[in-house]
Amino acid sequence: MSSRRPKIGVYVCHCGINIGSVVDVPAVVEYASSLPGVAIAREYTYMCSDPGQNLVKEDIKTSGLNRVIVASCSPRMHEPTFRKTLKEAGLNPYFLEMANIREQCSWVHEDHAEATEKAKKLVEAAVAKALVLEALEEKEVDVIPSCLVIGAGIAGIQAALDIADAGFKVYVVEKTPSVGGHMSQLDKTFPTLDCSACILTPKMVDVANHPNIELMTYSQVEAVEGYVGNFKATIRKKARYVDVSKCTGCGVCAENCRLAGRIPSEFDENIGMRSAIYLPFPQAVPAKYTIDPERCLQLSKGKCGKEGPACAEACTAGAVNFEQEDELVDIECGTIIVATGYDVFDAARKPEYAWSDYANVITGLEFERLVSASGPTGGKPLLGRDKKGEGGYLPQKVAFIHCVGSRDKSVGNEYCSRVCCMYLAKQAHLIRDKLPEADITVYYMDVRAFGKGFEEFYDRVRREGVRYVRGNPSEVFKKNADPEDHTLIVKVEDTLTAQALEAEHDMVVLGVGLEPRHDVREIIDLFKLSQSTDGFFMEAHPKLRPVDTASDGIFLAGCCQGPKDIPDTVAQAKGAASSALILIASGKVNVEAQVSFVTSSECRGCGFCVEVCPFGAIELVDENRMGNIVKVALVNEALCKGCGSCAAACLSGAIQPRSFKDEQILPQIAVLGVRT
Amino acid sequence: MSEEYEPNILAFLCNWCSYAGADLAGTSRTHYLPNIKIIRVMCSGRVNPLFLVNALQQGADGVLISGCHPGDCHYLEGNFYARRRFMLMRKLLEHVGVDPGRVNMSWVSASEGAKFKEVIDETVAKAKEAGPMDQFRRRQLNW
Amino acid sequence: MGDFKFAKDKLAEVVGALKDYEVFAPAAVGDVLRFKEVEDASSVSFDFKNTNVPPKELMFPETETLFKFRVGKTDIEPAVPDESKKRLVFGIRPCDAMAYTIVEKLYSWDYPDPYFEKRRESSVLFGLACSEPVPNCFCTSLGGGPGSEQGLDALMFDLGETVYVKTITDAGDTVAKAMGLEAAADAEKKAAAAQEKDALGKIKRSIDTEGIPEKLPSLYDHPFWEQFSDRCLSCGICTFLCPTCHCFDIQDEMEAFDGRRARMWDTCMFPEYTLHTSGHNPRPTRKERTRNRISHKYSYFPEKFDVIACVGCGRCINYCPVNIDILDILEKSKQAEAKEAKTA
Amino acid sequence: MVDETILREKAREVLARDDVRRLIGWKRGTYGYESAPAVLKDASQADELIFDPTCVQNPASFITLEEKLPVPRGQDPDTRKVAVLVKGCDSRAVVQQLVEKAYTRDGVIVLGVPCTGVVDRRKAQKMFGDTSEPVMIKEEGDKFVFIIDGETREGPRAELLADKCVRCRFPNPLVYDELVADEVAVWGADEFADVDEFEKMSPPEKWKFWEEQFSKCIRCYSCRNVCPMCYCLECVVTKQKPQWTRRSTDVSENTAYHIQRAWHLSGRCIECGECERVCPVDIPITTLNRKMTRDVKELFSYEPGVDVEAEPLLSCYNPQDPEEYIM
Repeated sequence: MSSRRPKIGVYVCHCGINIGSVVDVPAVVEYASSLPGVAIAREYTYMCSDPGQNLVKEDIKTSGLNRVIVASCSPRMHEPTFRKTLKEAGLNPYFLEMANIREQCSWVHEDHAEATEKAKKLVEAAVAKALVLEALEEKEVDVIPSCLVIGAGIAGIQAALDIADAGFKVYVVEKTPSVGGHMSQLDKTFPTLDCSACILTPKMVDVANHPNIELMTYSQVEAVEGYVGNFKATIRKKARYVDVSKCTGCGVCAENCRLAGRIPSEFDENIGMRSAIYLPFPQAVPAKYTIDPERCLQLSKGKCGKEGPACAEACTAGAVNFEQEDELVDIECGTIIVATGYDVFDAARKPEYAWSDYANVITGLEFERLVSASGPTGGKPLLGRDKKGEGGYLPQKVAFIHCVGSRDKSVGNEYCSRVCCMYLAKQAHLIRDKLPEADITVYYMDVRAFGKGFEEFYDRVRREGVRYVRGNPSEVFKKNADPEDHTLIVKVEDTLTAQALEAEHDMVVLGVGLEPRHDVREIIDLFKLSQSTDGFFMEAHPKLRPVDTASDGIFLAGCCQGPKDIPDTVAQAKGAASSALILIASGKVNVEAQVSFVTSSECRGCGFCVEVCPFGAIELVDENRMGNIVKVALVNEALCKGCGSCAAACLSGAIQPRSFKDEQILPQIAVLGVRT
Repeated sequence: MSEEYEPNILAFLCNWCSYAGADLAGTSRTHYLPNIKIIRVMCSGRVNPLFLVNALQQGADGVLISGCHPGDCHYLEGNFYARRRFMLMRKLLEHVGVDPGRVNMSWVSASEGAKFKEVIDETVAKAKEAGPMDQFRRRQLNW
Repeated sequence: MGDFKFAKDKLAEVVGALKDYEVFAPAAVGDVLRFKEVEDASSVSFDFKNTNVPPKELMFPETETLFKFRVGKTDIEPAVPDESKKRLVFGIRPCDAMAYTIVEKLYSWDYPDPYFEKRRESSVLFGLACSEPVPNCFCTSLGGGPGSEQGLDALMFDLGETVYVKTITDAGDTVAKAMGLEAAADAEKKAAAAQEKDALGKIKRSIDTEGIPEKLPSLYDHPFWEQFSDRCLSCGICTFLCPTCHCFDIQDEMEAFDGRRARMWDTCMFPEYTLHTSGHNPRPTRKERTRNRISHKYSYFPEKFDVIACVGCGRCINYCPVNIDILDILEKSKQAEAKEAKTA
Repeated sequence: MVDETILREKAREVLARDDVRRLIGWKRGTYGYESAPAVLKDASQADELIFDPTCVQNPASFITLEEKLPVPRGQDPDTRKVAVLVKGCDSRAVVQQLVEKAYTRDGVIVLGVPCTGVVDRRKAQKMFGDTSEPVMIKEEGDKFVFIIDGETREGPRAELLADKCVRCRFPNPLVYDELVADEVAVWGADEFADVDEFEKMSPPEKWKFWEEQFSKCIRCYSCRNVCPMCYCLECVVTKQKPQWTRRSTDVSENTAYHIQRAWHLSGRCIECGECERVCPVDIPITTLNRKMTRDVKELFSYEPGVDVEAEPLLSCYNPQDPEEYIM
């Protein structure tokens, strides 16, 4: 095919009026037909439509075209589409070249004449490159029929269960001692008011018991290498200092811990207390205790009381083991799902709301623990308890503040966190439910009740006597210094009445938003992911590939990709599972065809490329050069991603990325470099 | 320098960030000057600094290399290599008498369509200031 | 032919008098001299020993377009030099003029080369006799000399205040008259003869070429070449600067769709010179290439054209950065025992 | 001072070894101020070796210049070592060649020659004129003493030293198996004043300067071929597919060639100055290289050819690399 004389077909797309209204398409077609090697030049309204594609297929079949240029939208949009078209017509898909005359021409230039001239040049450059395009072979590699799921919140759990239910092996790695994630901390879920724990716990148990799932809690991925279908991951199982095979989860150890009730519980958002040896929460899965090595006296100070560790003493199963060490486990998997979740916005970054100063200013997540039946207060919204958790008062005048750390450029978060409007509405309802007499005010910028049943729920809450005041509070401060007086002043302008208010409340709940995990960088480095401007992981395409990443075989699920509520998270998790399953079930995957190759007769063996390659895809190997043994570079095509950094490092041009070879780029420069 | 002079800029954009950023500028209908012609490469690390020499020889009045922000490279490190290479190539060209304003580099992410326009505007402005780059043009261009 | 003279301070006028000719003379860029078309007659000077780049480029330019083409089109546009205008090469040294007589033999043999021939035919050569040979001059060993007339149309002697011009051909005579030169007297002729004799005495280096052309083929495999080739850089200095080296390569130079086929100086010292498409190279190392350069000049060329392709200008010795000295090679070749060749 | 008897003795020993293929050093030239690189294969040739202020060439260039013939079937390739005599500056080439894996450290025997500077042939020619007889040069304190056609002449060392020697910071070899003489004191310093001076020109002035220089170039590639770092099997400059630079000699192609050459030596040039020395048309080639050397040092705190363990400059990066012009 490639040895034949180039016979190029040029197809210029009108894209409705998107291109045609600015670029003189017939003029571009006429110009294209004058270019060397161009056998056919046509225009069409929508090249990407079936009739458009059929035009190309017909021409390939009847006129023997062996190169195709589509001048239309961005190749990032439709390159795969037209590659498929070529393939279906029996032409190697890499004989396609696209000229981007929409995103980078008709949509950005106003002057019709100039845009037309530019379009001509872009087509000409595409012809120049098409003349030297080569057929590439798409190679298949086997896919190891398994998936590694990072994170065991609801997203990770759902994805893991779906894949496991389909009959394939899943490794679930969770950083904390228990699965469950943020959802397990929630009391009720909006708008249906299902009990969060009730709907989540069965899934948590399933994930632990599923025969196809290997669950690794209190573990972290240490290293990942390989490529789609063939990943190798090293997982660090952190020492729990408790032999999980012996631990029965009875809890005697925790009761006997010398620090029992003296360590703030992360699960309870520091409102409740735990021991140094602990179960994060009663329904934790696995129900195995873990020793916090930073808090445990024995581990951090080397000494626990005069008699030695009380937990070990108390454990009749003999499960406590202070000698336990981290364990490294190597696994192989074909696909990876990243479901690392989110952090809630740190309210201390909005000092005007005084969260750090007053105990009765709390975050939404703290509120969840406060009203949870399994929470530290047994579900009573008690404020102002003493250190032992005794006493306290029930608030009478409760305020909820929207958009804390969301839609707020001053903290660097321009985005909407999507869940706060509804969770605050739900929380207002819960207060109404628990304290029917309470005065409840919600301070909001906008109320976004866009989901199924949201608007109805919002309406219900208002009808329950929750007052919505449109205004973004500027300050929260204490009315007076009296420690017995809990009254807070919320300073706000009611933007509907243009009235400046100083409202009195005795409890303020901050509707904190969702943020990327603070340690997101580690995950990025590990899995070679990219971030969107908001800092969440970037999907391969915001519309059409919302669960894929730029790295083949790695998918996203849940809030690590962006804030979303539980149903959306579950839906995305199912999407990610389905994407992973496509690879796993088919058992084969095409690897990048546009990889680098070495012309070994030109290679001087300096190893510049080896050092530059970010994927370790190149090595120096012995070559017999007419009896003399020399070192030359060799590319592992399965590891190569085709970035081409090697080619720019190579002095002689011996290593080149296919489809982006020097001899394919220079003709483009030759065309586009000329000033018109 | 004639009033009519409209510089020709050749831009090498990485597929994942800057080319996508340019696409976003298009999707957002951000208007910019048509002086710029884009060549897509997979990574800014692919851009051989000698492409610049070639571009200037072919008649480009300025060049732009644009990649992902440091740390965001789709291929992890390509833009770091590119940064080193072009810093040096720029210095070398400057030493030979090529106005440094002709050699530009930027970090434009897939979400920075607006920044892309700013980068183009600035690149064009600098090339305008430097004047037409005729002295390096291939002597045998017009056959 | 005639004997003429002019006052040296009238040099610019003499050169400037020729309206119908394109005049080429040595011009300096820094310390480096090569022949250039004279734009300002007052820049012409006799104050030089010889040009770095020999005037062969006037007949055989470094790069020459043969034809132009466009991809996909079968018609081509040939480029033939327009040499209707007469050219005067002014101040060429006798050795470089003699080199034309050698190269000419090749370019008129077999397929006459229109490019070289046209230029050569339209050129009138006004030589400048040498009074100060450089240390590596050895023209006398090859039948030339500071006052050699081979290939010239006229020979000038810089006698200090006066320049004596001896015309050798009709063309030379015509130009001398067109310059408006006055007749020379015996005094100038005598002074010129004395200067030539003096210059001859200043040529220190020499080689007896007797027997060399016949012997070299017997040394084909001889290891003695390695004494020189081992330090050879494989660069083009010796050949590009040689007035008799005449090899060219033909390459296509292209834009995206348009191009030209051009020929350009090539040298047998580059490994690519003999590199076959298959990857095989019959002259794979510098040994074979060094041998070829010397053998071509001193054996293959005389075998075919009866003349050694060297004029003893000394440039290859002067400019070789690793002191590969052709006289040294020739001397060693004479000492080398042909039978040793088998041991290589 | 290097005692040539000792130098020859050491060379003889090395050449006598069974595992040594050749030794590269210097020998007397055939005329004038020339010396010649010597490639010796037999211990009996050791007496040809010299070391004096004419020994300007960099013998390390000839390690990588060697072309290997195809090995006949059934025979083993010659893997014997190459021995090389190096001055301080030359040794940096060996270091950089090792960094770039041109050969392995145990593939070469390096005899270090501490050096007090060599004479610039062009400067000597200007001062004393030319001759067809070999000239002998000795260093005596701050003078060079010449014997030219049997006559003794003297010239100040400072005026006759090659430019690279004036600012030499590495008179003693940085890598060697053995030194043939005692180390000498460092006399030079390099503040890159010449680069600063050049940079005072405006871009158009610079371009004009180079246009004139590059217009002289005949593309003989001696500057490339002599360079100890230039040993690609196929150089991009002469490559046909693709054709980066055209073989036609005009100011555009010549300029492109010289930029390409200087670019490829960025972070690799070890400042032996051979490129400029060999140029038959006197192009100040090192002016380009020195600019890169200075900038590489300033921007990346990097100096090639001093550390065998170093990573090649452009095959590594620092996340904090400067990027002041990047938009």
